[in-house]
Amino acid sequence: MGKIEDLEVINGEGYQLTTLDKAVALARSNSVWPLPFATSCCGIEFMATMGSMYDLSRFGMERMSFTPRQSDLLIVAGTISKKLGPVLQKVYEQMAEPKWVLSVGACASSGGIFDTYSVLQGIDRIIPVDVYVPGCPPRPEQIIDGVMNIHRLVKHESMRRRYSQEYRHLLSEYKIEVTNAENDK
Amino acid sequence: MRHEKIKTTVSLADKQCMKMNSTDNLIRLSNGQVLSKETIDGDIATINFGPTHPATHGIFQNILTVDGEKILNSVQTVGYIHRAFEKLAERRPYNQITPITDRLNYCSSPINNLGWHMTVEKLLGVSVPKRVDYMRVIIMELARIADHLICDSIIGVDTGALTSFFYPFSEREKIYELYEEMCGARLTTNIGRIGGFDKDFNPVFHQKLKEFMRTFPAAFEEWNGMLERNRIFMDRTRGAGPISAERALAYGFTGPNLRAAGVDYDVRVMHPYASYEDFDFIIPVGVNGDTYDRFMVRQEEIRQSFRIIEQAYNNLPEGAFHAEVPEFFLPDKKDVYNNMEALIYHFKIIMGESEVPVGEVYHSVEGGNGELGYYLISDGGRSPYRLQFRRPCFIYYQAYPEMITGSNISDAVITLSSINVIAGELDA
Amino acid sequence: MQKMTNSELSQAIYALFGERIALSEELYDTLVIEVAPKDAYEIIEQLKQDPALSFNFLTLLGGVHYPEMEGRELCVVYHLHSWKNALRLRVKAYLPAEQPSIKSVTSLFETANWMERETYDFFGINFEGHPNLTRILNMDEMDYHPMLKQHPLEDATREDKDDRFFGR
Amino acid sequence: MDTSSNLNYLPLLMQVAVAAGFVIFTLFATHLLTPRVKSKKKEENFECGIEGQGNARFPVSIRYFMTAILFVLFDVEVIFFYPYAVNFHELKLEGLLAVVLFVGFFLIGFIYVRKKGALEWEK
Repeated sequence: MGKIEDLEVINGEGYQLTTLDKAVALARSNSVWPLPFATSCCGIEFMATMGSMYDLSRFGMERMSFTPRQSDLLIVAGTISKKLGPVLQKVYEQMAEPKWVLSVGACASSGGIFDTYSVLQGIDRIIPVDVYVPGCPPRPEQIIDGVMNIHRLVKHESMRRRYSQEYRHLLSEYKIEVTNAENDK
Repeated sequence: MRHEKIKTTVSLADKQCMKMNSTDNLIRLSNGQVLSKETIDGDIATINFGPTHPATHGIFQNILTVDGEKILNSVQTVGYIHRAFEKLAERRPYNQITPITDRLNYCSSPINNLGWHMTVEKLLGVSVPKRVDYMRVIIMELARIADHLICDSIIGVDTGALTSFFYPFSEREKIYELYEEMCGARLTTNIGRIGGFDKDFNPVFHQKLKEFMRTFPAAFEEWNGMLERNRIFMDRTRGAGPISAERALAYGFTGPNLRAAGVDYDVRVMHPYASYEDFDFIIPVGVNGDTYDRFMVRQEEIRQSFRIIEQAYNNLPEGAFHAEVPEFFLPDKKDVYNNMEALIYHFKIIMGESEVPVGEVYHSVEGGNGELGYYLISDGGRSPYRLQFRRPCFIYYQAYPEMITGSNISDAVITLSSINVIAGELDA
Repeated sequence: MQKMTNSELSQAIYALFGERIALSEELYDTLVIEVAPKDAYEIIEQLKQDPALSFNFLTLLGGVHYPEMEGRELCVVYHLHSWKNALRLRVKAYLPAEQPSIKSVTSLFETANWMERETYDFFGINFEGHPNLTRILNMDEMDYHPMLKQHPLEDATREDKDDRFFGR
Repeated sequence: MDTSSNLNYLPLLMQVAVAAGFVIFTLFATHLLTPRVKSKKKEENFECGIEGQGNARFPVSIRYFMTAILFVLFDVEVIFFYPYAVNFHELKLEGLLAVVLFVGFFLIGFIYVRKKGALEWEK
């Protein structure tokens, strides 16, 4: 959870001083809008995670958005075949920055037990992935732990990261050619 | 005078749509755009009911040609999560194919597992003791309840009743706990072994099953009462995506979708397996095969499955929980250390080298969506020579364009969730 | 009415088709008949229309690849099911590997449409008269038919599982 | 003009300032805070993941527009009931007459629309 204590803050009586970076990052980490790219068995386990028993919306993930335009976190749950590769790439590229990718399940992370001619052996071949959740399918607690890792990433990300050199290098590695210059707004 | 026909710049969807059956009404414009006649003279739109879409609950694609809200034609593309199950099954030994089968219809995976075990038992010519049959019936009927719970709650979600998703899901979690007691997994269960079960029902399973049987009817009726006589739900679902009995038969429908169209075909009754003939249960049959009938047939089947579980649990016979199938059933550790055959069998099972007689067999069970069949050809080697799955979702999803042509887009959404197409089973 | 047994069924089929049935045997309580590919269509049509047999339901249609059998490498298997007599029948038609083609039964059973497309996708068997014989499960750009025995299971372009480490 | 009258407009002014201020602040804040990474594929419209075909600017069927505009019409009509409902007693009979007349015109319009079949969805 977004505890205030572990940010470098100056605590006064009834107020806190922190950098804008930290405040915005904290706000973002508690209101991530996921895009559930649920294809197969992990999708049903993701439904169980959203169900009332494990309830992902306790962590600010209430609103599932199925358009990449309004989502920050791409949750890829299930097998991605080669036929689905371009679709996933397009959905990822059309998401607004800053964006994160959570790869749920062995199939999404590495092709899982389906080492066959038609399955993409892991989605990190076509899109950069931030957190991998092992399991086939992972239990809802594991998925929530993956989401917690994403929240930790979001909370400690500086606002300059998306303009940094290595992020641009990462994008070019995945053949995403960026058209705007280094840091024009 | 109808407003003057404006030259629309709409072009058809991508090459899948070009494969519409009547290619004679395509006109190629000067700028290379290909238009169908209707597009030019009417306000025909092409909407992509595509891979990532909240309403498809899975990964398949429909290119709908739409006039306003009315659907004129739908071109389907499937195979987006084709994982080559049949090729994979030719590489794995027999007892390792069970984890593949429970990823076919992952909403009710125990039915797939036990169906596969029965197929191999039929090939081996093994007859299992009565207790195993009753245990199998209990687990398969639990899986059927779980499958129908998901399908009917998704129909509720698509007609706007999101709470109708949360109520049955808590029941489904109880069924998950029962599976966990039996095999440790929630969804992809890999339950049982060829020839029976690896362990008997432990006391926690008995206690949880009794608890489930005590609380489930009330919780189910409460959820059912929300939807069944709900005015909005009935108006939305009655008459949505109808299919007649003849067309359903021609399209190879089986299971709840066929029974909703009025044909009472059920594999458990026509070819009883796992001693289903000992239980009495009725086969609910619909009248006009629309979404409301499919919903009601599934609700009634949940009640019938519950009755079967009660009968099976109340007179669960004593006896061994597995048959004498040494080449597939792991001997106990003390046998493995003491006598030679058990050690050899132990080694063979772990290395997957157990011999299987040559032959071919077709066995089918009543899955969550219809007749789930296994056509197994074995040449005696360590893995099947050819294993073909009869996947009900793949077979009846062909009828989807015919069911939605002429209806609105919102009807198409409910029809899709009411026929309960599971992507994993569709493109195995 | 009394349900028909397998033996009565085989006699009825012999009476109906006689020599066109190459082989008929009973495997695990299901009657299996082998027919020549060119007259598979009429046999299935007659089986469907015959009032006494009435095989009105095509349960499954699929292909099998036997690379070692000369001239009969590819086999198309039809599983018919007669609900009147609760009997199953398996009709097999063997095709050579060069130009495997057989008449499509889509006009008899709508359900055969996708099953034939899948068999074409997996084995390359051409079904004449099929409305839209294209690949259904695999990518359209795939050039080979994956279920044939000579093709490997794994994807040829993967480089993560280095054969040296897996002892292959 | 005595000052007391425009004093009690102050809260209204503050209310408007806060509302407008919030809108402008969020617009500019998001513009400043979010990083911008543009790419060609991102500019294309989203067609459920596959390549888009044609463009979306085409004449949508008239029924959508008809339903929307009729809703706006009758929704605005309802707004006039609020002031009437507040001072319902002072306006006595002629007030009631005016409102009935007002609603009557709309009713005639509604009946005409029903007869013309503008609200039927299927042709």
